[in-house]
Amino acid sequence: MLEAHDLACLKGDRLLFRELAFCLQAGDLLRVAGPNGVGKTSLLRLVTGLALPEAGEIRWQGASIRREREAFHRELLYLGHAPAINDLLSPLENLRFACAAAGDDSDEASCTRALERIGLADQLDLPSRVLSQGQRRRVGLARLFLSARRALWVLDEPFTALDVNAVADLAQALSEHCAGGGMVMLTTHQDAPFTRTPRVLDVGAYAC
Amino acid sequence: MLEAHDLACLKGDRLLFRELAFCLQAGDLLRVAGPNGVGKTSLLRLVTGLALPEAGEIRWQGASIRREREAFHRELLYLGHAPAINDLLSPLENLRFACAAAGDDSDEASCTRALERIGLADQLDLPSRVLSQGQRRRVGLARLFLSARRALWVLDEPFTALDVNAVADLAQALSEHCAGGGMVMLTTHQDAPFTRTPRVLDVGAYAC
Amino acid sequence: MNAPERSRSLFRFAAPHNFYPLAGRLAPWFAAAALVLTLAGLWLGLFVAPTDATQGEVYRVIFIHVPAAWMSMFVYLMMAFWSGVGLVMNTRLSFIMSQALAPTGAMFCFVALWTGALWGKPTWGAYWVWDARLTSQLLLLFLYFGFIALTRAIEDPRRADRAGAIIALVGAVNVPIIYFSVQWWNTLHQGASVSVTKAPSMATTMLVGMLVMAIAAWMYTIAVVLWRARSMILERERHTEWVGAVLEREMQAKGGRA
Amino acid sequence: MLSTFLAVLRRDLLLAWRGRADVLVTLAFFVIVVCLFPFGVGAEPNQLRAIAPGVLWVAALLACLLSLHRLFAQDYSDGTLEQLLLSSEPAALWVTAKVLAFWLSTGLPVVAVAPGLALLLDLEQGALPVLVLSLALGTPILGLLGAVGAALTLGLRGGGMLLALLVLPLFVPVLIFGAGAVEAEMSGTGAAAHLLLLGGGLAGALALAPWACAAALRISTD
Amino acid sequence: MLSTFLAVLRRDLLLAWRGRADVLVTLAFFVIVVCLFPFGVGAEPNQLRAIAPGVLWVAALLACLLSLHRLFAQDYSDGTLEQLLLSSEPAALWVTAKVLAFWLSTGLPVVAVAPGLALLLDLEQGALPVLVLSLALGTPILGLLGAVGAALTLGLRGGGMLLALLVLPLFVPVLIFGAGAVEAEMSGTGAAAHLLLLGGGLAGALALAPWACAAALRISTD
Amino acid sequence: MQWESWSAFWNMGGAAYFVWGSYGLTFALMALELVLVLRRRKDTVTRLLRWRRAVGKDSARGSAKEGGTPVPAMESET
Ligand code: HEM
Ligand SMILES: Nc1ncnc2c1ncn2[C@@H]1O[C@H](COP(=O)(O)OP(=O)(O)OP(=O)(O)O)[C@@H](O)[C@H]1O
Ligand SMILES: Nc1ncnc2c1ncn2[C@@H]1O[C@H](COP(=O)(O)OP(=O)(O)OP(=O)(O)O)[C@@H](O)[C@H]1O
Ligand SMILES: [Mg+2]
Ligand SMILES: [Mg+2]
Repeated sequence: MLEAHDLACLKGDRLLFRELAFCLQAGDLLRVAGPNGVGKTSLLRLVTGLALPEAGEIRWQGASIRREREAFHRELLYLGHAPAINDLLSPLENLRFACAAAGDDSDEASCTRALERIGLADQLDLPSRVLSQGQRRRVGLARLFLSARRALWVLDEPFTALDVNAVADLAQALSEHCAGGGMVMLTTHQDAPFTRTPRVLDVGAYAC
Repeated sequence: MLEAHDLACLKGDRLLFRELAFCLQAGDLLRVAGPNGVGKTSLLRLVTGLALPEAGEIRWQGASIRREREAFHRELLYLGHAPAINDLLSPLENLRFACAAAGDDSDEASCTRALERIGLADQLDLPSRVLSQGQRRRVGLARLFLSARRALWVLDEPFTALDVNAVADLAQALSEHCAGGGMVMLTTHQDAPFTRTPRVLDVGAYAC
Repeated sequence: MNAPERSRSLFRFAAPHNFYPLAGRLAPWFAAAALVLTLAGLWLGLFVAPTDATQGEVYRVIFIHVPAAWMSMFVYLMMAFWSGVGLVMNTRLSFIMSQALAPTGAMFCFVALWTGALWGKPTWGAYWVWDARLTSQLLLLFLYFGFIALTRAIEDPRRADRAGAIIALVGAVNVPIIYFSVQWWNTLHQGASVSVTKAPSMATTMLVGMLVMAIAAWMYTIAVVLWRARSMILERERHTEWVGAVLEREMQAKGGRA
Repeated sequence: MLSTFLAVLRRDLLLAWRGRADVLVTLAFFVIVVCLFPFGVGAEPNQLRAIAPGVLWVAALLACLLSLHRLFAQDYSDGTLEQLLLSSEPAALWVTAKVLAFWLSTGLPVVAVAPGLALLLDLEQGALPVLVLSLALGTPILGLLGAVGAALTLGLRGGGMLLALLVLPLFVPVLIFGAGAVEAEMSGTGAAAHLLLLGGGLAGALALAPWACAAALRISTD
Repeated sequence: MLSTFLAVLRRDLLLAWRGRADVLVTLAFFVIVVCLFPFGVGAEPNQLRAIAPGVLWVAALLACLLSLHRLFAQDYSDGTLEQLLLSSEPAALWVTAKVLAFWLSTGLPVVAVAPGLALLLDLEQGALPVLVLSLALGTPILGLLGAVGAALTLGLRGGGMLLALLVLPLFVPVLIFGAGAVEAEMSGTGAAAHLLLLGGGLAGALALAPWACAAALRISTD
Repeated sequence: MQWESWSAFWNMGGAAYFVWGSYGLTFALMALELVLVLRRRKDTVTRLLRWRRAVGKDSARGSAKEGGTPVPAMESET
């Protein structure tokens, strides 16, 4: 279970939000909503522990994520704006490294399957530099299919640049993860065909 | 009038499309469609003259754009994936430079108005580095409100990262440009509320 | 793709599909000529030419040193020439030629440096001195490396062609400047304490041997460049039908032999 | 025509001012390289004086070289370069503006601090004006030639280093005449000939390099 | 534990191999800087021999320094660094792997070609083994210290140059002992003391720098 | 003929190291270049043959797939 209490985030001299609190249970799909610049990305980075809140605390299974960082990170999958794709490596190499570095064990076959599943069967061995925007995005997202054991997925605008079929496919995968007892927290400005309508956390409501 | 004849585009080993042809009249809104990686961005870059086609020709008002490059570029506004925003400059400075470099004369007041119109009234003087994704996008798009005199707008995924209101607003602006006799050519995977449904050019139909 | 249009033009052999078989037919002849001339040159240089009065036997390095030094400079000029032709006429074959020349030129440049260094140790007492001619040769090697590194680093062949052409031309403009500046720099500093000794009256056998070796180097270069260009053409034109036909034939030839 | 030139010049100078940390750091690099030498070769004054012009010029050249990659890199990656190429003005024009702004923000400061460092290396005072003049004529040439290299290597993997490889052979004549001028002055031969050659080189580079650079930029963004 | 180390090491070596142009070009830079010196200071053999150890060491240091910025830059901008920091292994571990890969792909080649260049500057042959040994001990220290600097300056504006400014003072002792070792050998004093000090420095840097670097990375990605 | 014996020839008046070092490296490099060039041609041919086969196979597989990703082109239309 992920809980956030009384979070505040300060950027420059602007307090983006304060007293923001939410709680995520197994099976929850939470959509962080709000207009551009309201602080969605900032909130997600607080939740992953990559940035520190101005006030408040975030707990994972009851323990502060700052204190139990490693245990928390073992359960966390974060995909931010930057897709973590090296231009010189092929999609397959990128994916294998991403998994190995995160500590997921995954062999070539399962990585290949994940990439084929996400529609990159023909691009397995191209250098990632030449991929189209949507294809780059997909390489990053392929990790989702290899990280089912990680309970918490935090995704920043995962649907960007994806075509309609890919959006539907991804929404499906997210819904399945939740159905399997996982938790998903994401931002997006697009509508996506989730099987269950997600809970919405409107950051604008906590803005100052 | 913009015409393309018999275009082919080769990337590495792969011929993305061939014998692609289309024609854009004053008042047309053309949406280039197709799944990820089909070659939409590549097509747009051919049309702007930034890349050279493997075969075929593009004509503006009857003259090849390679021969009459300067005249064509005076009538063209292209906004690609990269937003052409310098991180150190404020949105206002970025916009003024973009206009000046393109040869549009625009004073501080009109630039400020364009930025306010697009919802950056509070961010006029922040360094662009700290803007959110959607806000960066908007800085680039603000040029649209200062380029009405340019007949042809070519936009690569302009709706990316924008929130719902901004999408509606932009669709409105594009429709107005067309209504005023301009031409718009864009790619997008999202639905946008245009006042008139755009013509669709499916690149997939020309794929090999 | 534009093959038919090109074949109608004046430069019939500038079309890769005409050049490819021509190169294939000519290259072995040049290679054979190179072999024969090299053997003749070696015989002249190592067995016929007399011992040098001042230098003894070391001078026999000259039979490869000088041809290599000449080649390295000619090849750079050829490279720049083809680059210019390519930029002006937009013929792909010109770019291919200039890129096919580069490795051979760099090789000869290195050979000139290496043999010069080995020659310098017994005659000057050091493998290297910062003499004008030596130095400009070293810079020429760097110009070659720059060209090769740039064209290799760019994956898109069209971009690689034209970027390489620009750097080759800029380099060619600079080669004379480099040569004269280096010469001036060196003479300003230390006068004539070191200079490349010229055999006062070169024995005719020596001269002939050197010329024969120089022509052999020419033949070798032409053969190697033609062969290299053939591979490059195949790669570049792999989308065309004529390459398909060529490959078919290759496969049948291989199958036939197997 | 002139408006694009001025817009680009103004913006690049503004950017240099915003990122003045960069400019200071180029300078600091220059200073540090010069100061490293006494550590490397030992602090013998006579030896230092003999190698001073060379060390100063090599350091200035390296400082220039290492800031070259940022001449177009930022504009390339954020798309500004595309936009400039879509402008209807001749590209050689705004390329010149960019190089000018670059020189004003990197070359000029180096020229300005060089005399101070020369004193540190115990260069004789009579040679200082020649040092400054040779740097003032030479560094713009480096900028112009370097711009061509920077344009050609845009977005390539080995970018910065490849750039170094491409342009260093071209920089050698400038280095020879620049350092040569100072040494000629010290040895009493007079530096006029060297300085004239540098001036001629500058004129030539100014006439040719912007066009080559513009062509290279079009190639690199294809 | 070891698996992250190996994964990072393998990937970075693979990347170095893919971008082997980079590696070659670092080398070329080293070679060219060494070759520039004669142009600057004149071609007198005695003078060249006297400054040879210093020039070689300064050039090696610069070559190292200038490739340092790409130690983390790419991973930072494409988000890989964030992902590595989210891994549950201690960061010092994979930092060490990254530095090791970096040294193997830049330091080692420099060490390998140094003797050849030394001959170009007419260094006496007896001093070559000491030169190689001092570089082999010294360049990893440069890599380790430099990694801390690279981590601290990640994503800052003056990046590359600021890095130079930060780490050069730290590099000076390495330079002094490294060039000193060669000079001591040439003057007949014997290089053992210098080399021992370099070895000690390497052990110390290996023990401390990865932790400092890991902390710096966390700060830079905040 | 300049030489009294083969050993005198190989000795080159004491300059064997320099002369044979030059000739040896030169001919080694030329031979290496020749081998590389000829092998490159063979490699190119086999690689292109494999490529064409792969492309051909791909197009069969691709058309079987439902409107999926576009298929690499095999040859141009000339
Ligand atoms: C690394 C060392 C050396 C380099 C890079 C080098 C370079 C060159 C070059 C570029 C040329 C052709 C120049 C021209 O035709 O104008 C040349 C010619 C020649 N070199 Fe060297 N050289 C080196 C060492 C030596 C040494 C040590 C000797 C003999 C003591 C030597 C003797 C000659 C001779 C006799 C020629 C022919 C001169 C002529 O045809 O005018 N070189 N060398
Ligand atoms: N130094 C600063 N001073 C003032 N405001 C700042 C500063 N740094 C960041 N901000 C503001 O903080 C906000 C950052 O928002 P964030 O990136 O979290 O937005 P977001 O909700 O993800 O938006 P988007 O939908 O556009 O991605 C922006 O509005 C930005 O203008
Ligand atoms: N060197 C190459 N070899 C093979 N395929 C390549 C090469 N370079 C690019 N491609 C392919 O060309 C296509 C480029 O497509 P482009 O960027 O135009 O797509 P797009 O239609 O804009 O897609 P998106 O919707 O994802 O933005 C991609 O499918 C890419 O995989
Ligand atoms: Mg955001
Ligand atoms: Mg696209």
